[in-house]
Formats: sequence, structure tokens, C-alpha cells
Amino acid sequence: MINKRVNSIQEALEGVQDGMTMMFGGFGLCGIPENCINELVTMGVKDLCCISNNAGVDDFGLGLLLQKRQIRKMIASYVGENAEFERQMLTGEMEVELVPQGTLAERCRSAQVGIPAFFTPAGYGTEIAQGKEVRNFNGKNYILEEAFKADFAFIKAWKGDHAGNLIFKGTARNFNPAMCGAATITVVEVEELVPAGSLDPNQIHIPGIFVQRIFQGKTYEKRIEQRTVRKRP
Amino acid sequence: MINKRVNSIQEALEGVQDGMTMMFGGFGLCGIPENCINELVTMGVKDLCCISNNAGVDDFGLGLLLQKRQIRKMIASYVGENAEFERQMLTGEMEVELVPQGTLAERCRSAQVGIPAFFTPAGYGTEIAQGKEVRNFNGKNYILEEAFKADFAFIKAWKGDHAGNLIFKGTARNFNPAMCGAATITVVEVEELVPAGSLDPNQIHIPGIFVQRIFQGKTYEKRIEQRTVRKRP
Amino acid sequence: MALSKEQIAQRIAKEVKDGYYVNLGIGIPTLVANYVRDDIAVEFQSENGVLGMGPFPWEGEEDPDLINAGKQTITTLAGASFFDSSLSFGMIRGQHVDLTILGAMEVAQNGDIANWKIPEKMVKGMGGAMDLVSSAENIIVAMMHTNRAGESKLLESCSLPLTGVGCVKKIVTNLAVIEITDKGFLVLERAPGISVKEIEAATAGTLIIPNEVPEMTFS
Amino acid sequence: MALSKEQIAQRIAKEVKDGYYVNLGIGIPTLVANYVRDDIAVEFQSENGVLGMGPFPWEGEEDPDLINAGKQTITTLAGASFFDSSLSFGMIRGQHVDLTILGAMEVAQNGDIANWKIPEKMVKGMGGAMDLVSSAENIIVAMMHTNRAGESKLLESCSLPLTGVGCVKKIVTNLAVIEITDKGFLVLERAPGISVKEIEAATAGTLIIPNEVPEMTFS
Repeated sequence: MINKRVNSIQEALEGVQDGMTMMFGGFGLCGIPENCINELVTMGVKDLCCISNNAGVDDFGLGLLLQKRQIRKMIASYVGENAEFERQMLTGEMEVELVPQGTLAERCRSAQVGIPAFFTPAGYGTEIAQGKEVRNFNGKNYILEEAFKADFAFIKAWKGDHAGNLIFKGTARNFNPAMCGAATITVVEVEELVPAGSLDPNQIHIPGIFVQRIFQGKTYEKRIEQRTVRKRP
Repeated sequence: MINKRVNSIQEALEGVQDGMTMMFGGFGLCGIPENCINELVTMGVKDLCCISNNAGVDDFGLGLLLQKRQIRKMIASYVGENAEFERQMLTGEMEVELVPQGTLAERCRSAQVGIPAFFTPAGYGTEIAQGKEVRNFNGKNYILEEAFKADFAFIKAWKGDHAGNLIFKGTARNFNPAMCGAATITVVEVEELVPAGSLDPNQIHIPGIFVQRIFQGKTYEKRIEQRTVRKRP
Repeated sequence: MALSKEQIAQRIAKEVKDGYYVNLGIGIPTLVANYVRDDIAVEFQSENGVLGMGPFPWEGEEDPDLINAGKQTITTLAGASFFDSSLSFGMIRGQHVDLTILGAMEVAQNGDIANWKIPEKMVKGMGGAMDLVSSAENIIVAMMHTNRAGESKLLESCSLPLTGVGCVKKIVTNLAVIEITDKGFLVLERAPGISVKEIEAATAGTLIIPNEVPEMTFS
Repeated sequence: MALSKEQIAQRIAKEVKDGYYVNLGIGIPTLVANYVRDDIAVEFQSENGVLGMGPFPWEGEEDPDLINAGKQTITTLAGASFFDSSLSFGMIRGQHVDLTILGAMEVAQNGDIANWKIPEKMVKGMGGAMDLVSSAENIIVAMMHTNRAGESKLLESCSLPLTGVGCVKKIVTNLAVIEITDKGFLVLERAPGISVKEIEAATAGTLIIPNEVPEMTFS
């Protein structure tokens, strides 16, 4: 068993530098690597290019990096929940590249599995297709999209073992699996870290080969963006 | 819950016709849809184009269809275990297209997820690349491969529920998941069929949306190709 | 009288057939789930990674790890499954989802749709909308017939940046049910008490009006 | 004396480093697992969908649902995982596997390899070999120096259909350890008791022979 466990969040983030490209798992505030984001704020690294489906909210998630102006460029599919984001984008302080959500996921997955480019219908005929190759397959038009490249991927899993094997929970899975191994260094924080052999090999969502470093997160706020409930009868 | 359960293997294979293209899960004899293959032999459909990593052995798996000359064309990555196969190929009775194993898997997965084509390095500079587009990304050469198209996919899973959700076991998983939903009709045979709600939603390998028909297989021989053991001390 | 948002959802629910996997967008589409007949089997997919969504949770039972694409807390039904974003959009791109219902800012009579950006004013991003509209065989747009300024959202051609081209098949607004045809917007049904003239007055694109335009029914 | 297959495997085992994920081909490469030092952490990947392979099962404990790429029954170790073929080749194509060891029929001095087809004679297929050799950064070929007819398998250029181009980095044969360089086959080590002349006699491609060619050691 190849041990991926690191002893501290500082060790987990060793090598992080200004100007790097980083992937962040999560959808909205669900399944985001809270501990890693907080540590990046503490470290104060800047000029980051962040690849993440969303940009958090003003005071949580990637919004914390935005507040501190640590992000130079954001690659995302939906950023509507963040006023500071919109301000920095419209004033041009921050560069923004909007990518269709399925294309975002597949560009991560392609980096993970060594596929440099693939064709997708998403965005054909829109401004997203500008400058991209268009090709017709079986009567339908597709555009060519390339794999992402990133220095670090920050992942949140539910359970993990020392070998780096991961299990996600519910819809907190989202972008996390496709980003594992899509960057040079994949750092995973988990709610529960167990010895190798504790997880059923048949029920691993992501094998440890895609993970370089794993640690147990300290606390999880798990903020809910839209608490929507039924009143009890 | 959308019910995918059918009451008989005859119902599961309804619509199968001569000349169709069919995918078969399995690696060697591990995780092959034994019941479906046997029924195809009984039905006697012919001129089939079969997509499968291997072609079985002379008297088991797809070898049974070969014996009866039901296969017009075979698309596979490795066919070394089957003398009758080699004979039909060398005499030209059967057409054979050999595809690198990872490309085979990815062409299935691409059909499943609506990607018409992707670039891969496998086969660059070899006869596999003949007639295919070559492109250089970041200093490395890749060839363009297209998604498969098939009429039926025959899948073997370990457990499944009435909603079509599947769980595979061990290395019997192999090509099965990527073929689900890669054909017009996906037929799944399972060792254990349970009511919807019996499986943990977090541990489903393939969601039921990729499955059209599911049934519990009658018996499983699960023949071992290379029984390799350590002698007990 | 023009339909309420709930009534638009209720009318669209009639388009949901037995055995459909359905993706519901944010806003009016989300309400459709409340009106689907309970004697048919339907599963709702949410692109953040769940199939078999159920109703909102009871108070106090919210799970932060269980949300829909609108970031709302949800529940799941028997037969549900979770999966990652890559496979989720695989379902969408691979045309395994039978029906997509989403909102729009503009729809053109050739089926083009715009719903993600107002240049220099509003840039929230397209989320999964571009994947959905470029992939789905069966797309219904749920929207008000006119915008807040009273201008038609059904146009000869879209003025806003497109989300997808030639993809919308049907539109249900507060005034009418409309089908996209080669020749323009075909009026299939009108809201109860709404005249064809009122629909004409509220529409900027080419309308095709059959001799008979029946009133909508809701069940 | 020329090495046995077991000794070739034993010599290759020295190339396996702590923390490596390793893919072993069929034949001699499979034997390498037996000789890897047990004080280093190594995981074996099999392309049919398992990481963390252990030894063969005890008699009577074979599981037909648990095999390796050679279709042999296997076991798994703590920390193992199963996955589908698509993700398995994702590991390979995505260069997450650190070392690939496989057999060959021919290797050319530019690193080309042929191991899947003898036209009109033997066509078993490439299996995963083309994916492996086109993706891996670190490929070692394990083979006999000459074929059954006594002809060199180390050539100026391959005569058989290629599996991959310019990909082999190192070759371990029954006679020598050889590195592929811009100028030809560089002889790094010779088998115990085998002279440089014997290696020269058995090699068809360009050999580069340093002043000192040490004998192999095995631990």
C-alpha cells in the first residue's frame, strides 16, 4: 500500500505558489474543500487561476479568496450567487472564463484520463464556440474542447483511506471525482480518514492512484445555500 | 420509479434481429452475460457485428456464437484464446477489427455519454492509425477515434434493482459499465434482482437511466480461464 | 386570464409521460414536479448528480450533502442514485434524459434560445443550460410571454447571446402553448379567457394561428 | 551464463521503486512481482480493473470474479480497489501508472516496439499494449535476447507491425540490460559470465559499449 497520508494541512499544501492554476471540487457550497480554501486564504497566495463550477458566496467557499483578491482568473459555469464576484468581473479586476457545466466536468475528466481533446455539442452556435473547431458527426454539429491543465486539485471526500481511496456522499460528489488526478498534485480532505483495508474495494469511488495527499479535515461548516423544507403537517 | 424489469429472457431480447451490432460486457470469461449469449445461440440470429473485448473460448462465451457462424464481424482487442476464431479470421469467413483495449473502452463510454469523438495516443504510428486523423497536442501525437454505435448492449451485473440500478463485483465489472447506455437498448442480466430502494443510492455503479431491461439470470457457470493458485503450505 | 407561474407548471406537467426521465431547470420548471400525475412513473434528474429526486425535506431533516441544481435541500425516493458531474452530463449529452424543461429570456421562432447573459448587465453564467439545450431531443421552455418592460420574449430572432440554436420544440407561457415550426410560432392552445388577439399583441415573432385554438386544460 | 526468465524478472524488480504503481504484462513481467523488495511500497495495477493485486489465491479460494489481465485468478491486498475498463485505461493514458513492464517480439534502437501481430501467422490482438506503450513515461521490456530461430530481437528497425513508436526506454534480456539512446542500444550491464562479444553476436541493431560493462547484480 502506497501511503498518501500527510500529517498537517501545511504539508498537504506544500508547493502552492502564486500564479498557479487550481481546481476546486464542489457544486455551490456542497462538497467544497473547506479546509484547503481556508488555508489558501491564510497563506495569502495570489494571482490564482481557479477552476470550479461556482465561486462560492461572498463570505464562504471561494468567495473568501475573492474577498482577498487572490484570484486572477476564474473558470466556472455559474457565478450568480456572489456579488463581489460580479463586481470584480464587471470592473475587469478579475478575468472570467465561463464554460458550460458539462464541458467543465468533461475537461476535468479528460485531464484525469489523458484525453487531450473531445467533441461536444454544448455551446455550438453560441459565443462559447468562437475560435473553436466545429465538426459535424452524423448530421449534428459539435465543438472541440481541450483538457484542462492544473497544478493543484483540491478535493473534498466523505471517507478516505491511507492509500488515497475515496468515497463521496450524496450530491457532495459532484465535480470532485473528475478532478482527482486532473492536476499535478491532488490534495484530498476527508471527513473520516481510515486505515487501508477498511473500505470495501468494490465500493471505492476514486482509487488512490489519482491522489497524492490526503488528510482529515478539522471541522466542516457545510453551509446550506437554499434551505428549502416542507412544513411538518 | 421507472420499472425496467422484464419477466423472461425472451422479453429481454425482443427486437433482436439478424445483422445487428451488439456489445457484450466481460473480460475473458469474467463478467460475461452468459444467459443472453446462450439465448442468442438458441434464437439463431446471424450476421451479427459483435463488440467485445474478447471472443470467449471455443466452447463458452462468444465462442458459442462463433461455432454457429452467427458472427459476421468481430470488434475486439484480444482474441488469442479461441482457435475457431483464428480459423474464421485467417480464412476470411469472419471480418475482424482489432482495437486497442483502452480505445475500445473509451469508444463505448463515448457512445454512452454523447461524445462523438476523442483523441487518444494509443496506436499512433501503427497500422491502427491508418486513415485516422493525427493531431499534436503539447508535443505529443494523438489519433481521433469515434464513438461506437450499437443496437443492443448485453451486460452482466452482480446486483440490480427494478429501477435498473446496477452494482458489479470485483473484476467482473470491466467493460460492463461503459457499455450501459452505449446502445439503443441495454439489456442487463444480474445474479440478484432486488426491489428499488434495496440498494444504497450512494453505491450504485450505473444508474438505471442507462438500462432499458433487467432480469435475473438463471444460472451462472462463471468458468475460470486460468486457475492459478498457491499450494497450501 | 393569464396563467400564474403555478398554472404554467401545471400545464407543462401534462407533457410529462409515463417512463420519462426529466430534467427541471430553476424557477417555474421546478414547480412542474408538484403537478405530475401520480399514476405514472417519472424520475427527476438534477445535473449536480442525482436521479430520483423526491420532495423537499421535512423541517429539521435537511442534509447539506443533498441538494438539487438550484442549491435547494432535497430528498430522494426509492430507486435513486448519486453520481458525479461527468456521468451526470453523460446522461444529458448521451440523450438518456427524455424531457428538459427550462426557463428563457428569449426564444426565436427557429428554436434558438437565450437565457444566460445580458451583456454588461447580468453575467451569471450558463451553468448546465448549454449542455441541456444542445443535447435534449425534447425541450420545453417555461416562461412569461413578455418581460418586465412588457416586450415579447418570443422573437423573430434572439437579441441576447444565444444558449443554443434551433433546439426549442415547445413553449408554455402565461398566455399560450406554442410549438416551434418551420414557418414560425404555431399557437396550439390559449390560456383560459385569453383571446388570440391578446396573444398576437404580445408576440413579436411570426405567429401561425389555426382556425381553432382551444383553451388549455390542466388535467 | 544467460539468465533464466526468473532471473530476468529478478533483475527488473530492482527498477521498481518505493511508491510506484506498476503495470505488469503477461509472461516474464508477471514474475517481477515475486522479486520486489518487501520494504518498499508498490501497488500493482491490472488493466482489467484492479489496483492493489496480491498473490495467487490459496487452492480452493479462487474467485471467478477476481482475475488479472492474464485471466489468472488473483487476490487483493489492503487498500485495493476495483474499477471499470474506462477508468482503468484512464489511469494508464493519464500517466498515473509509474512503470510498465511488458514483453516484446522486437524492439528497435529508436524505441519502437512490436509485440502483437505476425502477419498471416499470428493475430491475437494488441489487448492493452498499444494504450500502455503510447502512454507510459517509463517502459521496460522483458524478453529473451533472440527468438527461437536464434535471431536478434533487438533490431535497427522493427520488421513486424508496430505496437508503439519511440516508447521503450530500457530492455532487460537474458544477456544484458540495455538503455535506448539517441545513438543506439547502450549496454549498461551484462548477465553474469556473459561477455560483451556474446551480446554483440546476439544483437542486430547498433550497440554502444562503454569501456566498462559491469555484471548484473540481483539485489
